[in-house]
Amino acid sequence: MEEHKIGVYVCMCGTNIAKVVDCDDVVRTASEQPGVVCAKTYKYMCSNPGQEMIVADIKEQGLDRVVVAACSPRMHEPTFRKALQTAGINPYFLEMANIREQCSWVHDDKQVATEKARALTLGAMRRVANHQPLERMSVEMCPDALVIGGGVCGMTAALELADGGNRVHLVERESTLGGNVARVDLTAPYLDSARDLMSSLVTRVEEHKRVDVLTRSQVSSLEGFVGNFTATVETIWGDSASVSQFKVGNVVVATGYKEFDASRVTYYGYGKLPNVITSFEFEKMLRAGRVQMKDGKLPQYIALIHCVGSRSKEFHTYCSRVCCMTALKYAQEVKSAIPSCYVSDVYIDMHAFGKGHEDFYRRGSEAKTLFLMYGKNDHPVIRKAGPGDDCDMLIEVNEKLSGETIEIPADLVILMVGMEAREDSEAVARLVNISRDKDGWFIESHPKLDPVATTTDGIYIAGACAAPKDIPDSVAQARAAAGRILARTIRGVIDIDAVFAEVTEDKCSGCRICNELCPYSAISYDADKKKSSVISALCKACGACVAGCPSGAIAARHFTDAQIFAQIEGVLA
Amino acid sequence: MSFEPKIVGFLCNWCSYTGADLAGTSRIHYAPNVRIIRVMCTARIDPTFVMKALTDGADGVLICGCHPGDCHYSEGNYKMMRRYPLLKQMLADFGIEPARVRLEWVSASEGQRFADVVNDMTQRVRELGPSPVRTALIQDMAER
Amino acid sequence: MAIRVNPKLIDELEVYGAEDVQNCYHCGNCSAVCPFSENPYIFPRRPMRNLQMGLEDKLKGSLEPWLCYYCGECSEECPRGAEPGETMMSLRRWLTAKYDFSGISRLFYRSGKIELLAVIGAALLTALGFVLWAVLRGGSIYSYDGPNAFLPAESIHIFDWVLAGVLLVLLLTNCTRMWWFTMGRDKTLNASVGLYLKKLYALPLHFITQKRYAKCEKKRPWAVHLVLMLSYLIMLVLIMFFLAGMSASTIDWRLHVFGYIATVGLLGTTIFALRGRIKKSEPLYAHSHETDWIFLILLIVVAFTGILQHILHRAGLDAAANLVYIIHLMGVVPMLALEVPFSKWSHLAYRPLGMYFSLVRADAVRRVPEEAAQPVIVTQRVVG
Amino acid sequence: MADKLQIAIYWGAGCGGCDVSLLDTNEFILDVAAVADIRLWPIAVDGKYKDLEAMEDGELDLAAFNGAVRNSENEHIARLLRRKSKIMLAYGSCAYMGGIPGLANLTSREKIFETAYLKNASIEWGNGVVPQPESAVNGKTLDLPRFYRRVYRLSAVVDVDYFLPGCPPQPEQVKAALLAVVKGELPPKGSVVGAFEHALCEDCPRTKNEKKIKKFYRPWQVAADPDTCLLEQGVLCAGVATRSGCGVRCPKSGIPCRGCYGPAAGVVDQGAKLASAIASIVDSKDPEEIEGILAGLPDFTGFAYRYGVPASLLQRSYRQ
Repeated sequence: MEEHKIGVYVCMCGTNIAKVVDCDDVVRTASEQPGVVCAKTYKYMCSNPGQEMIVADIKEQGLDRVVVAACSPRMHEPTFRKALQTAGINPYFLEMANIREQCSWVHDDKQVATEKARALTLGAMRRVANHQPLERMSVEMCPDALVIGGGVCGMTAALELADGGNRVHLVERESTLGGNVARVDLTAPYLDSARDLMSSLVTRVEEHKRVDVLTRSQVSSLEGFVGNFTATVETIWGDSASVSQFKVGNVVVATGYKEFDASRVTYYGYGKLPNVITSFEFEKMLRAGRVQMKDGKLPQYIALIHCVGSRSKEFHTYCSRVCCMTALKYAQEVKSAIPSCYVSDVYIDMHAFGKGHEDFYRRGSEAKTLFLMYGKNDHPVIRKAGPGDDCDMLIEVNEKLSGETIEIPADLVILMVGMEAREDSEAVARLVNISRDKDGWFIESHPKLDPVATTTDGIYIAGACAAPKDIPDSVAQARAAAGRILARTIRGVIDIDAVFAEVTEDKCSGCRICNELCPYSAISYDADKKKSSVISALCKACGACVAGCPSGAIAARHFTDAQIFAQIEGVLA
Repeated sequence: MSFEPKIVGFLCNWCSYTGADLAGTSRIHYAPNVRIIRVMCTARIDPTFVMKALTDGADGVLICGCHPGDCHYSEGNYKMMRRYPLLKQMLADFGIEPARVRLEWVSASEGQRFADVVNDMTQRVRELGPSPVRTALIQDMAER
Repeated sequence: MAIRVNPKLIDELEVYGAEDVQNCYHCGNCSAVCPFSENPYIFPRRPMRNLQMGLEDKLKGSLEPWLCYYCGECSEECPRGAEPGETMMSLRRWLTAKYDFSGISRLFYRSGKIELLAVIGAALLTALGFVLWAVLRGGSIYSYDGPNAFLPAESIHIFDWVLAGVLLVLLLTNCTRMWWFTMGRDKTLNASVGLYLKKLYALPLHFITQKRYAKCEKKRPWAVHLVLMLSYLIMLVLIMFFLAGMSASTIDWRLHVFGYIATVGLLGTTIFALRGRIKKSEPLYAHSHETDWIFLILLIVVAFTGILQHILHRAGLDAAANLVYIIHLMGVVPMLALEVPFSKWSHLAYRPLGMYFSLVRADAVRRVPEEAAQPVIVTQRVVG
Repeated sequence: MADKLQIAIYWGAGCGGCDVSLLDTNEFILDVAAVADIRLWPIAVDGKYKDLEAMEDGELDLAAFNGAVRNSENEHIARLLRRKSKIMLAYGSCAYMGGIPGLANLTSREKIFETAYLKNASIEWGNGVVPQPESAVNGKTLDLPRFYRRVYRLSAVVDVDYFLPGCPPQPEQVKAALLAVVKGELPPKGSVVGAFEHALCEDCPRTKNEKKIKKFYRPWQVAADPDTCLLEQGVLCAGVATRSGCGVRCPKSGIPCRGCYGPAAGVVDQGAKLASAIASIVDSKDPEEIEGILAGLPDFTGFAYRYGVPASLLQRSYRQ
């Protein structure tokens, strides 16, 4: 193996790494390794000065391989690859050692952590010596986009894209656009009508000449890769169905959420007690302008119960984020509908984090809403009231603010049901090849720095399909996703990662073991030559064929046997 | 001091490596014995890697991938799932204790689970003691 | 057993002056700054919570309102403008109404007009009564004292004693009800007679010194209140025992000096209070219920006419003196007859009693097993 | 005589098949004899170790060593030959990878002695004699070669210039190799000669399709279609992971490849690779079912490493 000039850069990440790992020691051991020209530590390697230092060293000392021992490569690999590029060497001559997430943040014994950091860095050094120069390829980027879901989020994304000049296919499963927001009366905290909000949006979408709306439709397949997807959509016409197919460059998944099924909660008597209803059923009443009990009487007492299906071990542990403000909205809508009506608001915590929310809470309390706090694992219990009582039901609560066990009179109980992932989220995830978290929400490529992209290039997620969100957040994400897509389609071409599998033709014996292994059918077999080959644009570099090839004829670029062997030797040296 | 095993961990980029990062960002502390090597998918993991690690002095090898059905490449982890029993069989025939090699499913959201797996595996390998491979190969040399 | 919430109570209390209680979100600042809030009497937060939830029975049984002197610090510290001080004041009014068996006090508090009419009515009746009585027994408007005095001191003296007796009965009845609500009916207490006697000292002590009030950071309200209190006491003693000497034509300095001091005290403090309520200078003056006004006005009228008729008599203008005396009585009678048992003035009995009971209760509670004791709530609203 | 090639042929731990394979070159061997002096060939030519020891270093042009290194004698001669010869050729799969004798590495020396000398039906009971390096016989000490704890491939003991795979190597390949030496047209040191880079399938006439396996069969369990890939038919065939050069003899005659030519060029561990490939195409996503299907591969390790345990990464058993 030819000699290399390796530069090793150990990041202290402020104190994040330095407080546990003895960075100087790592540098010392690194600099003793053959081929190491320079080894340095720095406070923040990812900062501009940090990168400039690397660039300078590459130029001045003619480094041709770089190891950065810092945070997870999932965080900053692109950053440092760019640095190498600026310095004029191939970006793939970089290898990172993850000594933060997988070392300094998870260990406290300084000596042991330092030893591990040394090993990881050594592994990276041995590996990088085997790196080969790789070139990114670029392919045509189809400007058209596919938006799945015709709710407030999907429509916004579609409009943004269409206004940007791209053709958009908007696919909606239902017969009408609008999604969940269309089921809502007023919106919190400014109490303006959701109906007005939606109708204007829907008309704009339907009239837009670059948006082609497909209602009663579902995407049945999505083939290809970023910039070159082929989508197949099935549309139901009464009892017949038609199939349309079109090419798109990017996809926005805005499939939204479904409300928690209150009948899963036994103790609130939903379905048994006639006057226990869900928030969405109440929205129906409000939209109809008739707040009433089952028997048509006007309720004198209304109780709102928060966190139904949310923030509990048995159902969902997360907070659905919109219910608190919705409950306050009900309190105020009820007061204006039936001034004589008393509203009790039974919550675990009042989450009023958003813009204008605290004021909204204040208005709620000024409207004489009786706020009562129950314990997370000590839910209220509803029972039918006796003949003597002036109410239909009684809710027993261990009220935390007073420490009293109280019972609240109620004629109408509204269960603030949370949000959950749609049943078909798994199918959608498979369709567009993205992953889901334990609750079924789609996973973003980075929760903080890249919240609308996914691990599959060209697939974006926006709105409540990724996690519970209110309208402003969903709209913001919709526009963000659209923005990302517009920014990429402007160039007309798209760079494809240089990491993929390739077949060394004269080593391939044509045994065809690999053919079956590729999930993207990226391997084609040439019957005349009796050889298999990889269509690099389709390849996603999983390496199944590489490990599967019995004659070592397939190499995974940037994950070659040699590179991995070297890393194994390194971490164990 | 007690024996501290060296364990090589092959983690898939999308679930388990991310899960390990999550353990980091959540500051979940665990045993420092695992040296992680990132592969794009468990499907890339060739039994050769495991044997290589053992001959190079690893006392154990941990393989982590997405849960079946959640693979980023939709089916990659099934390839590993199929190779694993055969690999274990071969290692057994070479007289290597089964507990030294382990396949676990760890998703991107299971930082805690990753920590638990590492702790548990480290403990088991610690109980087994050092891997015989390296020392035996050196003895062989001495014999001649 | 769960206690039934009554969301309507908060509306009822509004009439008594508690207008902002619903704004409270239980941060507990009020109870933290209050110099009087200490285990087992945590307030204003707890009473406010009970009020929000409409736990009427608990409120009726609570002594906390009487332990509060309305220095107003809680209201100043409250981040939500929930006016805890005023809420405590309103609770005192509400409790006064609850203690009163006759329901009169409830009427007064619920409508200032009714009280005003009652006062006016009583005043006119008094005037009519005395004038008729004087005329019938042939008293001369031109003579203030002597054999045919228009309103001879000795008869007024008798009248005073009768009135005092009646008032005492009324007031004591209400005090007994207070005891029953706050102490008697509470089965968890085992307060022996011995304990009641042991703590009895508190009653006169607080009644006379107002020493608790001195614990407030602001001293002035306490001073004012003390002066008013003592002046009134002096005046009461003079009138009940030395009326003859007071209205005698010769000045007896050993007696009159007290009269003058008391008068100055009464006039000064009432003027100060009125001024305060008009300018809303102090938090405790910020909100004025009708009953507050009526009380002060009566007080100042009585004090003023009291000294005025004395001066006129000294000046030898007996006729004028008699007229003013009538007006004086027109103030005194309703003030005593209505304010003492049924309205604001009743607190002169309820507050010391409250403190007395609270001491007894604290000991009694300490003696009963833990689980029966009231829990101390320190929960605060968690802001998400 | 100096212009003639000086050749030595030796057998270590082997079966003699390699020597026979030389004779299989038929009259070609006479041509060899014409151009070369065979200085040592225990199976065919008379010669003593002392003659070998007497030679000058590098006196030989070619030493073809077949068989593995099992004992001290094998190693001693291997070292001698290395010293005396310009070219050291590992002849056949045993010298190249350890071969069939190498399978002994999956058990232990003690077990072997036990089976061979103690618990063997064909031996006289009770005398319990196992070979000793030294034994006293009426006053004198006899010594035997030391039986090593394990088997080694030739290259583990001495520096080898070329490797000629095969069990045994095919005559055509042998000729080609010898001719190359004669002509002096030698590939770079360390090359595998007399074989190709690619795997067997390329030269296998059977048609191949995409592979998915629901059930494995032993060769005798199915009447395999002669024209399609045996592996597709569930018959375990090592061809996919084996270097081509044999002329596809076994599959052509209906027998699955056993892998005697060793791994394809660039593959580190033949058995591991074979395992990886075979398992990958098992047609199931259910752990139990997978186990079940793989259970159709009895002694897979023995099969996958039939010719190469000492050449594998793990090299030997570690059972205590």
